[in-house]
Amino acid sequence: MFCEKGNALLRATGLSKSFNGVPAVASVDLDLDIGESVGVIGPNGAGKSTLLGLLVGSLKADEGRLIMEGRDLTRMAVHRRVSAGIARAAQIPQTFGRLTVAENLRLPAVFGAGLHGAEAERWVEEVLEMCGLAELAGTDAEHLGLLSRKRLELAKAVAARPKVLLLDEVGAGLTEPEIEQIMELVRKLRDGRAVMWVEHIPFALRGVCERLVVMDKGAKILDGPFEEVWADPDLQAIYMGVPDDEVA
Amino acid sequence: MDRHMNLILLAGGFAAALAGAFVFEPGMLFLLTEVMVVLILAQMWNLLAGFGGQVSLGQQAFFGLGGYLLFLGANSTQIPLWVWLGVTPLIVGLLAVPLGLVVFHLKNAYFAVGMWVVAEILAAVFMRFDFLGGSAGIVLRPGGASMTMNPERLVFFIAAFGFVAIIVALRLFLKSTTGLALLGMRDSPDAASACGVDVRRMHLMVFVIAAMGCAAGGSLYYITTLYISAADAFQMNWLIVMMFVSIIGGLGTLTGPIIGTLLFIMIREAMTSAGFSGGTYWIVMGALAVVVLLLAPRGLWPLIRDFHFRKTGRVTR
Amino acid sequence: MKLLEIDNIAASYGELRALDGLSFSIDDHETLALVGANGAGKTTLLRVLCGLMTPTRGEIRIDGVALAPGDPRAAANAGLALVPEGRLLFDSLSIEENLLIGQSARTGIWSLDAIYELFPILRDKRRLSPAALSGGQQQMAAIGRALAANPRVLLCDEISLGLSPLITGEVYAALERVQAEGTALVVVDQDVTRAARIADRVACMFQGRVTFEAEAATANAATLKDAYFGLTA
Amino acid sequence: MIQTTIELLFQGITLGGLYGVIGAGLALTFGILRVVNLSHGEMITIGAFVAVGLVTVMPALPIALVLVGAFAACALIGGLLQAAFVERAMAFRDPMVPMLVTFGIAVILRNLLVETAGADLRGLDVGGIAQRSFQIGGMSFGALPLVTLVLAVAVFVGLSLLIRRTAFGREVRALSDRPEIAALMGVRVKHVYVKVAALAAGFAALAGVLLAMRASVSPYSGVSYLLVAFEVVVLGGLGSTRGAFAAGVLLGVVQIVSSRFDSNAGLLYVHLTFFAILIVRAISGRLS
Repeated sequence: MFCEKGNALLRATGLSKSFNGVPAVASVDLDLDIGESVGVIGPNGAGKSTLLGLLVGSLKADEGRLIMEGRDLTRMAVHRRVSAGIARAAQIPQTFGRLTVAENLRLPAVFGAGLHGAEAERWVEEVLEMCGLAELAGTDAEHLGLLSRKRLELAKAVAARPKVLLLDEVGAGLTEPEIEQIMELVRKLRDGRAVMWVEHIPFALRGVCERLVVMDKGAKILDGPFEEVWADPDLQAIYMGVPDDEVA
Repeated sequence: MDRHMNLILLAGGFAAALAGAFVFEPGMLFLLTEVMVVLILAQMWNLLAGFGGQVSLGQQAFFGLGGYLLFLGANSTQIPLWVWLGVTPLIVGLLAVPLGLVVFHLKNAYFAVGMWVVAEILAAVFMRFDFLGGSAGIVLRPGGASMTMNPERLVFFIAAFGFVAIIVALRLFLKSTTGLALLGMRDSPDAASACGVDVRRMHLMVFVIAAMGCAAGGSLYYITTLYISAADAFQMNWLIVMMFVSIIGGLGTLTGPIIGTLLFIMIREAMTSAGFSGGTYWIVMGALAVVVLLLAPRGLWPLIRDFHFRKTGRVTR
Repeated sequence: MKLLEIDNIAASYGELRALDGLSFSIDDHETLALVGANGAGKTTLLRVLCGLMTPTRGEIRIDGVALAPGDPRAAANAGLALVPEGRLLFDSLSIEENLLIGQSARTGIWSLDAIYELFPILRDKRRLSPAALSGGQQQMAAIGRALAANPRVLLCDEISLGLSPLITGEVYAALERVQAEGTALVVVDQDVTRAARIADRVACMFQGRVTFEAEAATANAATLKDAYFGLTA
Repeated sequence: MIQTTIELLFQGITLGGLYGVIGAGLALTFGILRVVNLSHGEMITIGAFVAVGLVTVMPALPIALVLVGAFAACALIGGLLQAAFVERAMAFRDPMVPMLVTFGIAVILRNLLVETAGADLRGLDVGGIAQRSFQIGGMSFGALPLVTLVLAVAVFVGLSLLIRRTAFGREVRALSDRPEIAALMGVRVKHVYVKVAALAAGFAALAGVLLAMRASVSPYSGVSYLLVAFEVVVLGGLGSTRGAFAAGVLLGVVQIVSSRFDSNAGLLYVHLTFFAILIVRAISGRLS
């Protein structure tokens, strides 16, 4: 895969964030391009959630810059980044319990994607269809089961028409067959946008992401084609520790 | 269907308000006007806390301000009382903008009690300065002359029709895309901003609307009493009423505060006619609020609705 | 008889399933290395064991006696003590007070003096706030605080997280001395190989279940890796 | 001129000590229980009324025993309310629920007081001490304010010793740091909460008795005192007893000085001072 280094869709340079003097993300560079799907893994405390927070805007970076299509997003608030084209699906579905599924999607369609009237209605229909929620359109979100709420959370992010779709452990808490369904859905969502999927179950990323980023202790350690990174001995070292024979 | 419902509500409200204004005795009109004012206040506190998620313990500030601005404006200018009645909420709304920008720096409980301090400051200011009435208060003398008419019929009509209009406006608003954003924020402000909603601006908007509504309530109430004093206008009881009826009826619903208000008035009238003191009445209301908070924190109306849902399988909103 | 039995435990955070019918047991004097990727449910299991979380089903038994679920005091009195991830010492208490507050549950060999003997540095710093200590010293204080309750099973969560290799070595050396006193251990560590070296058995968790269990001496690295990343399922 | 200033400062500091005491009680419940206890003001007035009642029934009762009686009565009420209602409200994830419950309790208590003791202003007559005063360098200092100050300092020192030197204080600090881990260590969380609530109510009662000696109180006075306590907590910073004392003194001095120049302003300048500091902090971003 060839990607022109000069004009990535989203470019983070030197992103850093500390909490009480303890660095959580230390000088991370990351490029994302349309059509790419990137998996991010890393052990506890690697800084994955913090990195996501910095991209979404719920956290303010201490240092570094975030540029999207030539616009500087570094100081932009969450809601404005959504309009600029960055949306996230959260780990614990943040759906609006007392709104119907369709109303849940109208919000990002109107306020995120900036659509109006019939155009917004059509787009909501389309997203409902795409995410397999069409039959639940009129149900209040609080009456949905977990898998449907996970789908709705994804659908809400998609309904904002993001160019960069960030997925935060959307497979967490699901059974394996359910995760397969989510994988199927994410595969459909890759077209025309960049997808970045943070997950602690690497098998879910396999078969969806062609690129893999490994983080540890706040830094980006590995970044490259999925299978290459997956076979890298460093990956095993980060997760499993250094085997006895190599210490000796 | 919905549009028809709103038209029916408006027409029915107009007719009922008009009929009521002609039919009832002045004493009854006074009570009914108070009911309407409480309904408006409760709906405003509900808008702020139930939909906007901002619990304020200082809404009596806007109520008192509404009353005082009306008296001061009408007494000292030649602008007709009824015009000034319409202008007062607008002025209070304008004042609420900078105030909101300051108090929004306070979060949750700090915001709640910070607003209370604002109300106390206003009470002390109006009590302190004689040109604002001082501790003696102000008598309503539009244009410097005594009231020539008995205002209660017109005030009742305005309050009753105004309340219906507010309900219809809120129904329309909640159907709009901005209203949808507010309903979303009711469940999760974070998720709303993740959908692109400017939560801070929405908060400010709701804060200003609630301030205007409370001011209108204050204006209407004090026209019927013809006299205003700081000790009465800025007193805590106004807040307690709007808060208790919202909590007891059901926060975050349009029907809840109406049910709460009806309970409030019925219990009060029943207890008064049975000879109980005002203090006993407040003890009962306080106990009711505590029990509802602990056992059904969403309030009575959602409880009734869920029960109805379970029985019939139909959702009433 | 087994010292600690965990029988078909399930637990969830709201709707998120964290433990999904998990069973295993530990003998007296035994050390178990509990491994698994992020989110596999290790921390949740430890929280359930020491009563910070109530399981939705299943039973925990100590010496065959069922433990009241979701009751931290009962767990402490029955002999379960936790060294939590991130140490979580009380910053408003001095080091010595941190140790003293751990003492309420049971009596036994781990007196204040015994703990100071295990970690002499803590005696020097006993008047200081935990904030004034290095990460390694804080970890020692956290272990000391848990030992003060004289547990039968010491539960250690992410024991080497954020520590240098040298300090990690010291911490593990101390754990070996705890082993020698007859206390059973459950050790959760990012560094699987490090934890396995101290353990009698290794159990690997994936998606809220134990998917692989073996004697530590015979555990095959490749099989373990597959279990760890969920590739055996 | 200087003498007047010193006299004013002295009065301000003695009143401020009391403000500090009621603030410390509120800070205690907020810091440990994480509940903004809006019935704190009622504990102040109930304390005062218990004292009035005691003195009426037993006029010869020494002031120390009056204080003990008021403390005990309010500690009992505060502990019971915590165990019966607030504890339940704390189970809700929304922190507004316990706050609103304590507000409801405040309304109930206030009106119970009105029903049992009447709505009138009451003063506490403790005999000669209120009039006694002594002269230093041409300046006059009241004995009562001095007793007040000594008592306020004693409360602060006692509280500080209790929190820093005792096993109970150790549990309280642990609970305030990390409630979950404290529970793991065998701390009986709910017991400690009840004791803390009782202690805070007791302090409020002490302050109430002393406030009733200075000026009259009515069942409705609790609201103003609650706001003062809240201002002390916000200005002094959470969990800082020294901060509470300093903020109390600041507001006390403002109150005394302002009433000297503007006798019918009530608490206006106290509230304005608070609000002004708040705005400055908000703008400089120190509150978030």
